[in-house]
Amino acid sequence: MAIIKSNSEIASAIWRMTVSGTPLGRAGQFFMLRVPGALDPLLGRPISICEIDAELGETTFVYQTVGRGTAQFARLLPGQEIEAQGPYGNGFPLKAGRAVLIGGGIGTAPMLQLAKELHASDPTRMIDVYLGFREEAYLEKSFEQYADSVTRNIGGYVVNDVDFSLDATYYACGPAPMLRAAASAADEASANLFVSLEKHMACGVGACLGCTCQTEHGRKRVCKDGPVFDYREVRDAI
Amino acid sequence: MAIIKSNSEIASAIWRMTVSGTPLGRAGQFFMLRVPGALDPLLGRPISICEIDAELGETTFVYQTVGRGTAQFARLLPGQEIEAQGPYGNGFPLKAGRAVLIGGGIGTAPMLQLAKELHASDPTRMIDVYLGFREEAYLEKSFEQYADSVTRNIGGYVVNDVDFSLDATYYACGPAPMLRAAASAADEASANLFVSLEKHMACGVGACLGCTCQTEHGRKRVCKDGPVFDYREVRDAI
Amino acid sequence: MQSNPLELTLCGIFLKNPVIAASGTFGFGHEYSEVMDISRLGGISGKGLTLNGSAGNKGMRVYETPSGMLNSIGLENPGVRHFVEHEAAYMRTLGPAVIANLGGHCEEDYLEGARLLNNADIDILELNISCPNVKAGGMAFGMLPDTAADITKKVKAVSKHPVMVKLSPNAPDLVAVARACEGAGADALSLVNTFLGMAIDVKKKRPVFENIYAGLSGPAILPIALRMVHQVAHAVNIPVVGMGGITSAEDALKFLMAGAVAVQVGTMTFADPNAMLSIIDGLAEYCAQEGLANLQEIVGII
Amino acid sequence: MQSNPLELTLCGIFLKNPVIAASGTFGFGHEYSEVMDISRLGGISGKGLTLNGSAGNKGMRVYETPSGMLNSIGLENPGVRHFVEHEAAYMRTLGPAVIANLGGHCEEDYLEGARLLNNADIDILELNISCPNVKAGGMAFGMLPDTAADITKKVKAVSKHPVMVKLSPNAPDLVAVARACEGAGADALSLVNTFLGMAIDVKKKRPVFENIYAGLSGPAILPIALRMVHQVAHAVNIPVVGMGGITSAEDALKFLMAGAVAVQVGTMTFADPNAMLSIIDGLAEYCAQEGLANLQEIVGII
Ligand SMILES: Cc1cc2nc3c(=O)[nH]c(=O)nc-3n(C[C@H](O)[C@H](O)[C@H](O)COP(=O)(O)OP(=O)(O)OC[C@H]3O[C@@H](n4cnc5c(N)ncnc54)[C@H](O)[C@@H]3O)c2cc1C
Ligand SMILES: Cc1cc2nc3c(=O)[nH]c(=O)nc-3n(C[C@H](O)[C@H](O)[C@H](O)COP(=O)(O)OP(=O)(O)OC[C@H]3O[C@@H](n4cnc5c(N)ncnc54)[C@H](O)[C@@H]3O)c2cc1C
Ligand SMILES: Cc1cc2nc3c(=O)[nH]c(=O)nc-3n(C[C@H](O)[C@H](O)[C@H](O)COP(=O)(O)O)c2cc1C
Ligand SMILES: Cc1cc2nc3c(=O)[nH]c(=O)nc-3n(C[C@H](O)[C@H](O)[C@H](O)COP(=O)(O)O)c2cc1C
Ligand code: FES
Ligand code: FES
Repeated sequence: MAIIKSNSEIASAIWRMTVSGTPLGRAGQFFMLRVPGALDPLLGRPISICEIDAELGETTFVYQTVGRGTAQFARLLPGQEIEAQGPYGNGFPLKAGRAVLIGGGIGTAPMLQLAKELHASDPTRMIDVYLGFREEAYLEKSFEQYADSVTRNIGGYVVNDVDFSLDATYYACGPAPMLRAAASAADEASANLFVSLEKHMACGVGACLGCTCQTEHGRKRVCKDGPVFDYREVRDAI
Repeated sequence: MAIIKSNSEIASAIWRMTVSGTPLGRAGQFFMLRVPGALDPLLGRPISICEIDAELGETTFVYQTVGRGTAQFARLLPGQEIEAQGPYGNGFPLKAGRAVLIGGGIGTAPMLQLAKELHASDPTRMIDVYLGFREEAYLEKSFEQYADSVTRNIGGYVVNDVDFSLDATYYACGPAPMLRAAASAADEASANLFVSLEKHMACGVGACLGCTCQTEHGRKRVCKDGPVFDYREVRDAI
Repeated sequence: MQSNPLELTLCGIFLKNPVIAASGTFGFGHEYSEVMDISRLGGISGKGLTLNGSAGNKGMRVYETPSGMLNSIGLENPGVRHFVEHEAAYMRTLGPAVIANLGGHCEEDYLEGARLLNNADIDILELNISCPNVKAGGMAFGMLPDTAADITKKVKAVSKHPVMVKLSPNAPDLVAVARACEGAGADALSLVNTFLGMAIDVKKKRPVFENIYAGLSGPAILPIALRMVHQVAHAVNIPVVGMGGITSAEDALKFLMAGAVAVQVGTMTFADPNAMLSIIDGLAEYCAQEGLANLQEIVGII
Repeated sequence: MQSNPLELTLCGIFLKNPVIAASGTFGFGHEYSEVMDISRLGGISGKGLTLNGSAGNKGMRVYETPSGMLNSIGLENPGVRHFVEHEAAYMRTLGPAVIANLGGHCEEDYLEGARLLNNADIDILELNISCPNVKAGGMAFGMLPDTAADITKKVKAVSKHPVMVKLSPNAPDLVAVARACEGAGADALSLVNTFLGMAIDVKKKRPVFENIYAGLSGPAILPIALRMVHQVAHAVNIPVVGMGGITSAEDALKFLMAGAVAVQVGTMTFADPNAMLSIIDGLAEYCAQEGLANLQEIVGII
């Protein structure tokens, strides 16, 4: 059981929650979060790791209140418990060299820990971050400590801002249309792109087959074999 | 929607919660308490008014954690919301003259507000309070400001401590065996006794007929026509 | 003048909106009139009546289950005569359409009850052949197409009110029962009544209910009820009133899209007395957002 | 030496406790073996197999409902051959009794699947004639007593393993189906599979699932499942394995008291991977508290 350290709204309907008492994961992995005891909402909600503070043993999530489960998270106060099962999923591969991170909306969240890990693993590496928001930016400042550039787009298409012709690894997380646009751009430029996919999940560990998708290498489970895939493998599933 | 002002454990598995923002009721009435939003637990839990602070507009409940609903209440923190529908039920009649209050276990809770009201309506009136607990006493001190005597019984039969031959009105709330003992004693002494009954409830307002009982005057609903009855009326239902 | 996009006609009766208090969860209106504005409802279906009234079942009567509840009220009610003399006129003053829910233990009960109700100023007779909590009759009439059709036909023959037959989700072949009732002249169908369920008190090593089984309602059953309403609405040409676990305007829209012209709300009212009013508000908002002249446009679109 | 009060024999197979992972919710054990001590389970029923395997259904596959979930996996599985060659031996290493769950689209699928499974080191064949999510076959075999008995008899004739038939709560007359399977030689029965339900995406004005209907499981269905297990256990003389919404030791005890010799747990494992271990601990505590030499003493006491 994790203990909530802080939980507050950082932008309209966007909340940041920090918890202690969970194992630490890595960028791109997620936890199934669940309010303890209640049978409704019943299932955990997959929420990505946004930032890990290994020293304090704390994990931060940033989540958007879209339905009953996330609305319930927003009512929790520091000191209360939350069930955090995980970390689950494969996480982002930390490829050597330059990195370009693209986050759309709440897809920004996992990019922060990714930036942190990329920077930590090689502080000399170039990191460019592109963030797209519909109306209001968040988390942007936090990227500055790790990134060489942070470009923000509000109301437009963030993928259009990105130069895919660099000798770099591209990482993207965001809504499906954004990922599809990134995939097309990567195709054209023959870029290396990793995407983090979203599917409705029940178990989060690969047992229920609720989140499978068709890939180049047969059916895969987004929760267990992903959520991060080389975009070429999952082109039809995006 | 009520706002929780405080919520803490005052004895083992016994919690006191103070809320603001509900209409004020009177002794013997109850609220249906419910954690907002969740569909499970679904129904409100009937919890008696333990104390009203009319000036602050606050109502205090004292509840025992026995199942999922009350366990969930115990996890709430000050500042959070709780749905409090009510006040429902008839409440205790404030009869003139001497009063003897008998509370068993968590049945002690409604007796406190009753003592307060009896005292306020006639500060010269004699009030004797008898409280029975299985292992650990609570709320006892709070009675002292209103009562002329407070007698406590731990582990025994509180009804045995009471002299039913006084020229007084007797009020009792507690587990069924205690109420039955009080009824027998009242029979023998021809005493006037009001009892507060408990039944599983769904609506709390008299609509579902989930809590009806057979009385001398036909079927009555504990939530709406009670929970307080002249014991003679509900002898077979105790 | 702008017309009200929520209004509809059900069995020739005007309803100002499609939200009806479900039978057995709203008494005859007295109790909730003290805690909410019940005049805003589209209709009220009164507590299930039996010819001679009943004290209902002994023992535990309501028991919460995950997102639902079991009840074994057993049709506690003051009898049809009392209703005709004392309750019907009161219900008429409230504003919403008045629906009398009639149960019975045998055919003659139903028919005599229906005859007596001819003397009451009600809008619709809801023929309850689906109560799982009474020993004789009740659900038994609703289990098979033949018996359901038979009682429907006979009640139709004596009743001057439109007859809406309330179906049981426990029927082996619900669609066949629905079609049979339609064939027998039912003016409308309502579904679902409660699902036969069970609770056990592990500490006492005993069933919670004296009748062992009881009726399950509430949000827990919504997915099954919605499927049944969808099946039935697609199988008959008379109006269907849907219910089972509705908690919100969104839930109500699901039933409408599945083919119900109106909905009833029961258990959720216990949890939140204002739930039906929120649903009505939500439906009005939906019409405004979607630019619907009348909500009935979405009925059965799925 | 103190014997283990939780142990039992099911179809001649030793189970160290009556808690079995439900088919389709536990894969073949790999995944949960990484997050919990699965060796402690009484048994594991593997993902439903079909002769040639399947990619399962398109579109949305899981959808939460109040205290429950709908699934439309559609028996995605690697096929019986793959199971026999790659999974059965692995499952044997885990410790719990090994149950293979076999679905099918037609009779020959079932029979060939059963024949192939004769080559696998499994303890029990769970004959799944109750999957609501496949178009051909699946639940169709479990709806009527005759078809259920027929396939049971034929599978029994070819299988060398004990056959436990998994029943559908959607059968019009579940008790008749149960009796028919018993008559056809079933060694045990398991129930319930999921209830046919429906979800609608109001925003998209579309059913959530491509198959329109899907299967409801989880705590929401417990009261109905418990009633069905009680009915079936009282109607047959072969062992019954009960399931449907079990979340806790107390829930498991309800099913045992209602007549099930063992239970399966599905959906709750998704919500809390450790739920089955807590249930096993709770059952052991119960035996200690109640002074039961063996938990089976309470089976069917209600
Ligand atoms: C791997 C992964 C990582 C995610 N990381 C984050 C994150 O860091 N921050 C964040 O805000 N959101 C994230 N999401 C999306 C988040 O899981 C959903 O927004 C959330 O489950 C919605 O729950 P709800 O009860 O509020 O909404 P409801 O719509 O009421 O949920 C009903 C059901 O649908 C499921 N569901 C609804 N939307 C989604 C969705 N987009 N993806 C998966 N399941 C969904 C819920 O889990 C639940 O079972 C992630 C999703 C995945 C798959
Ligand atoms: C008029 C009235 C006043 C009450 N006042 C108080 C009070 O001031 N303090 C207090 O601690 N308790 C009080 N109770 C009892 C309290 O309502 C129950 O303990 C509580 O509902 C248990 O809920 P649960 O979810 O924790 O338990 P669970 O056992 O999980 O509840 C399951 C269901 O059973 C019902 N239930 C269980 N026990 C009771 C019971 N004894 N009476 C009625 N329903 C029950 C619940 O409401 C719920 O619907 C009162 C009961 C009534 C009828
Ligand atoms: C306490 C209770 C009493 C009920 N009594 C009746 C009744 O008298 N007649 C009837 O037709 N249905 C009765 N029902 C069934 C409801 O009208 C409704 O069909 C069912 O509860 C499903 O709707 P819901 O999930 O919104 O509650 C009763 C339900 C409950 C919970
Ligand atoms: C995602 C999912 C997949 C399932 N797949 C199968 C299956 O392959 N074979 C089968 O017999 N039952 C299957 N079931 C049904 C379960 O085994 C079980 O009968 C049902 O879920 C009720 O139990 P529960 O409420 O504990 O989940 C599945 C259930 C779920 C939720
Ligand atoms: S969520 Fe269960 S397999 Fe992915
Ligand atoms: S709780 Fe509904 S009538 Fe009393």
